Amino acid sequence: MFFNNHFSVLLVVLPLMAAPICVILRSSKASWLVALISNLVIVLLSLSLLSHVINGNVVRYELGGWAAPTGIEYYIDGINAILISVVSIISLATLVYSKQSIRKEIAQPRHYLFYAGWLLCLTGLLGILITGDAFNVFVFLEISSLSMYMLIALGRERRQALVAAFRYLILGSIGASFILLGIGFLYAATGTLNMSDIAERLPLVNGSRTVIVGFSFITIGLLIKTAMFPVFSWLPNAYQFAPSAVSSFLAGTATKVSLYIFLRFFYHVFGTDYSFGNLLLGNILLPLAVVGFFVMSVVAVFQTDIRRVLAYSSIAQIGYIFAAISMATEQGLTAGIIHIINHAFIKTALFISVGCILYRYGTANINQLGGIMKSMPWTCAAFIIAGLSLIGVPLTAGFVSKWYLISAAIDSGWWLIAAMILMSSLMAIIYIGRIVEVFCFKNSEAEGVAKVKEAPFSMLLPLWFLIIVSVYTGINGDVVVDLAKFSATQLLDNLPGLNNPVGNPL
Amino acid sequence: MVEWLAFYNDWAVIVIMMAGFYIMIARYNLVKKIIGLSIFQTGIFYFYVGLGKVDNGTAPIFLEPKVIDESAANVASGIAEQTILYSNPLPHVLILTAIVVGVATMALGLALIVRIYEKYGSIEEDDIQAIDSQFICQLDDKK
Amino acid sequence: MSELLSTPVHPLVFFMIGAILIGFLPAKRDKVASLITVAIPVVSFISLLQWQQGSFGFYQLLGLELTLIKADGLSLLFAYLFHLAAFIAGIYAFHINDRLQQVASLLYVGSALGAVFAGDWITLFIFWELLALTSVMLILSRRTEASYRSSMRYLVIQVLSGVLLFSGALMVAHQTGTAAITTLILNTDIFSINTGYDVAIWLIFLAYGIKCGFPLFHSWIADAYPQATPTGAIFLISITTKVAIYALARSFAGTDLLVTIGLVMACFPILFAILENDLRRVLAYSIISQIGFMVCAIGVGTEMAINGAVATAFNHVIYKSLLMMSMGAVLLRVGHVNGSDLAGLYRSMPKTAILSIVGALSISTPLFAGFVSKAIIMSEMLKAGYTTGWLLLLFAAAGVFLASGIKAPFFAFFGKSSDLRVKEAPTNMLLAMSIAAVFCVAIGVFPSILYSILPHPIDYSPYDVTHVVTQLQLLFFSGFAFVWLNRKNLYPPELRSRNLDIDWFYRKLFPKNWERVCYFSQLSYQSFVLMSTKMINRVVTGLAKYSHPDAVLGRAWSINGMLLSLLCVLLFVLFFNYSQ
Amino acid sequence: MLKRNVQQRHRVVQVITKFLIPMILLFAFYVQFHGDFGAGGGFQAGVIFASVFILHGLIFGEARTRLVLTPNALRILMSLGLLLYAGTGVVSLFLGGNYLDYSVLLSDPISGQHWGIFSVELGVGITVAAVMVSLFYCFSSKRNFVGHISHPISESELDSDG
Repeated sequence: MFFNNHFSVLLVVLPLMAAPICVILRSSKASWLVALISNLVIVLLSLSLLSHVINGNVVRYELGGWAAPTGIEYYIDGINAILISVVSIISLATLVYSKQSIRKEIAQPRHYLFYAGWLLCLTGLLGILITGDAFNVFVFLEISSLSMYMLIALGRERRQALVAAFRYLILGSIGASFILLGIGFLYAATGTLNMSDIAERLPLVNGSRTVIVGFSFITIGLLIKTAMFPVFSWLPNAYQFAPSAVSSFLAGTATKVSLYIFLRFFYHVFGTDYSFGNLLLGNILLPLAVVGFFVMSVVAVFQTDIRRVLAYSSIAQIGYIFAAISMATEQGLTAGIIHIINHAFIKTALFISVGCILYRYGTANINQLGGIMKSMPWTCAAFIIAGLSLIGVPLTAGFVSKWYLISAAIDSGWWLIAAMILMSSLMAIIYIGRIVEVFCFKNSEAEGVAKVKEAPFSMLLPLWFLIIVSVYTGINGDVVVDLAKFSATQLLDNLPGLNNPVGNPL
Repeated sequence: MVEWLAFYNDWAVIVIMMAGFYIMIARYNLVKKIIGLSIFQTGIFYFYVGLGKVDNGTAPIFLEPKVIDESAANVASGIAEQTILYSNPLPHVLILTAIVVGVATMALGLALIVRIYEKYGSIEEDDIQAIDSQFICQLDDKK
Repeated sequence: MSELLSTPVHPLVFFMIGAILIGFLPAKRDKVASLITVAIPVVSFISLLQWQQGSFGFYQLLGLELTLIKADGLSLLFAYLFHLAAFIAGIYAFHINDRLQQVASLLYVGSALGAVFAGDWITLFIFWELLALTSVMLILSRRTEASYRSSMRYLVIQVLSGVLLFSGALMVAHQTGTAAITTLILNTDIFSINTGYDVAIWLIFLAYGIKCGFPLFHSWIADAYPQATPTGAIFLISITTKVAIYALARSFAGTDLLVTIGLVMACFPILFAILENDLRRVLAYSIISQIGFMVCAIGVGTEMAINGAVATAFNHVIYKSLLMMSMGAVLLRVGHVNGSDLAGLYRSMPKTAILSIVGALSISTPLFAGFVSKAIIMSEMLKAGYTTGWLLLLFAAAGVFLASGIKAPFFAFFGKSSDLRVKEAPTNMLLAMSIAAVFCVAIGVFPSILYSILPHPIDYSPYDVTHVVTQLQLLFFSGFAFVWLNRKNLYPPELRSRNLDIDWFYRKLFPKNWERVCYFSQLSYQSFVLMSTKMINRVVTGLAKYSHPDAVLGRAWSINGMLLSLLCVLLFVLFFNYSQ
Repeated sequence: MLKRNVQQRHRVVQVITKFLIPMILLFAFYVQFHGDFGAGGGFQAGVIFASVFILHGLIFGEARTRLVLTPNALRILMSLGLLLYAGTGVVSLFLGGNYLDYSVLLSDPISGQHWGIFSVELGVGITVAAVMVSLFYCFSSKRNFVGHISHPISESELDSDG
């Protein structure tokens, strides 16, 4: 595919410029169109970027023409290129979906704000993924977070949405502040903000307490942002009360991007040896991850609102990813990245299908949704397929990631962890099975179920697109696996650079 | 003791941050929570500002070499002939951005509080919690 | 092109096409849907007849070389069997118009075929799980509260089996670098297990064991099968356990432990079967007992014994579905199959009655199907030196005959006449039963039909004097015992519920200890189940206490709570990192 | 009625404010356009500029300020400022440089830098000023906490891009 170095910066600039255009246009339809077109271009750009990076190139773009350590540099290697594509594709899908869905959830005059906020959020997320500058990460993180708070506050159940957004705001700001503080310590220790530069200089000051403190604060900040187990509590409410388009978008992207920051910092900036060898980050993460995926799966079983079930299951899935990451082996990292990608698609699809149900029935409470398989077969079928994928049934994407997760655990000699991952997937069977059973076999309580139509085509289209993607990656898992392996080796070979190209996996 | 005091800068940061954190935990009032958050962030700003400070440094304004010479000739002491010792401006620039972000956060938080007050009639978090759980109970009763 | 034609089509493809066709059929075309369920096995069978033995359909998944189809004598035999079962069950289910059930049953048979042709653990696992998912639909589609509950228990157990298989397969693949299904050697000395490989083999063994209904894992059979729809049950009894038998025969032939397990399986369900009232449940118990025979034979592990096990599986599918079909017909017409409330149905359903007698006789009477295969197992047991085992199997054979062969038809169709007047079973059911009955007799009279398709060469004649006489004696004795005891009202009565009524107590002069053994073993088993259920319930309520939407973990935390948890993490991380 | 009373009571302040406003505006422009030579820049200038309108609102009542600078105008100004900022970068892209590489804007790199900074800071200034005023509108219009909120609050997050 054609690639130009400027594509990397356009990924951020396009949504950034599209947002004010939406505000100026003010009409619901026009701003949707602007958002959609800019997003479409972003998807194309990101795919071209991916195909470029996958050949072993590393894109380095000097903003404003200032050379790297002084100026801000955009730095793209395997892992960000993959996640940029994932985020932009998910954003496009949910954007298509959002057109119909926000009609019922947000007042017409506010639609343009919704799209503007959406584009800013996308700017922030893509910015985090693209930038190679530590402080810039913080700025983009806050751009995306602030627009997320606003998007969540637009939610359907206005009252709770406000409180959920406020709580997220407090916790998210503290998390970002911790990251800022940690970056400050790194700057104090190394005198540079460029991530590759920090990575080069850190070994010189390795034993320094400043670095340890910076390391700790960044860890904590990122734990909050990724909704890791004990500091997860902003997530369920935010996902439940946000507009359904927003929760679909967030579920697929927000925590994943934070996970990317995690990978970037601890594998690249601090270096694997330092993070997992000198400081034993794995020993912090692993217990939290295991308790997290276990407890949260149990909690998910008992929830009555489907969005809440999915939210808790998201936290559990993040636990899996952290368990994989904390192995600090190539297999573990590969498994983590695979699961990041697959889970992003699966969760978005699940939230979109719940959004479709919400669109027609106005509720996502399991007890009131008996037998809706009859009235909304396509939506429910999509939910079931995505649910099976979440469980990790063979021939779905979830199976591939579970497989690599467990293989990695076994390779590291962590039999117990592997067993626990399997056990908690049994839990996933229960919480998904419960919903599916209600959809298909319970008799409907609500009247007029028969009159309810299938969700509109524009909502089903992105849903089934995501389903097909996840089934395809399940049957032919090699694409995702190769990408993940490639980026994992790149992350582990600290600073692959241009002089050390990695072979083309495709 | 003296060693500890030498880090007065960092101690101040810690005290400010923890004060903010304490307010956020101890007060139920949402506005006070926002204030706490703001204080917390201020601690971090202060930390950054402290990072850039160089002993005896001046403001980082670029002067023409000629001017430096003249001023050096005039002042004669303190500053070496061709170089000036200036504080690192970068942390200040950074923190300017962080302050803007902080302002935005605060504005959004306050806006949310206004909305919350409209909907709940209270900005005490325990009240809000009670109203919400009452709401859930009512829903259960209806079933 | 010619290459394409000669490549065998996986039978799963046909069944999937059938399922899709039915799924998209207009609502009113019920007969067409039924026709498809019958036609698909035939079409698939014809295509199957063209097959050569060998491996096809290699594919790559997750870095492993996998084989979709590995056809040899053993798998082909089971494939034929499943086609036959699907065909009979399809005819039997011709009258229903439940698309869910039809689709599920087709996919169920398809995945069973996928499982028996699987050339590696991963493919096997995939179909193993598909089998669980599709079969649970057959139970769920009865759409009663009880069937829902037992289907959920069923699903959990089946998925557990899948998970065990998966973990075992994963570990084996890791140790050996290949996932191809091979013969495994079980390390039965539990205390010397210290390698992951041994653990892995045990996991696989357990996975098979659950699917097969090993003692203590057997409860799902008696729990779920009687809850399935009358038509779904025919599919279920024919397939799930047979897939497990196939898998055991493939990997664990000759494992001594299996003989012991098989003997226990063959004997203990008889106690339960005698006491049970629900006649379909009686049959379910007798299935376990019959599987015990096959497991024994696999444990013996000689070529002949494997032949015996496979042949028994083949026959068992036919005659047990015949019995089950007759009970299903009763269930359809009467609405229940409780032995205590049925009697004298032979007057209203004479054809069904006769056919069910054929089924009963086929369990082990000479000239019927069961005899010709069980005789092989018996003689192989003797040859291998398991004399006690041989005796126990004899006892079990008689017991099964007594418990299910005589009891089920007797209580349903004969016995004290009652006022039940119902219609004869529908034609399609009778047709299905007749086909099964024909097979029963044909195989019994001309055993070479069956013997010719067995996986190993066979030179065996079941009809020698010793065999026939031993068997007949036993059968007559058990028949005689039943008749005599029943006439004297000494046979454990068919009780409406498990509460023993004073009224019946004094009549129980049947050897008291025997009765007690039966009673207490069932009681203790039930109390075991009850206790474990209670414990599970307690755990669940305990978990719910902390995690339902209003509880600590499920509700929204206040900011204070969030920050306090954050503080804990902060201190933990700082302390942890700083202390190094 | 209330409005008149307030106005009458604060007559002195109002008159002085009228004198002050142009001076503050002038100062804002100074800070804005002198930014690349000395201390100053878009952020500061924007806030100073906005303070004029906030002062106006405080003294003359917010309703009158809304007539001077309508929320609609603010919305557009806010967006235009951001577009100006991002657009400058895009122009430099088209002229063959990297994003935000001002040197290529004009044939002379130094004056290119100059104009680049100038327009970018102008964009920042406009956005900051507009956001500040709209923040003021948002909060001041809610004194009674009743009725429908005419202007959505959430635009405040826009200024994180400044």
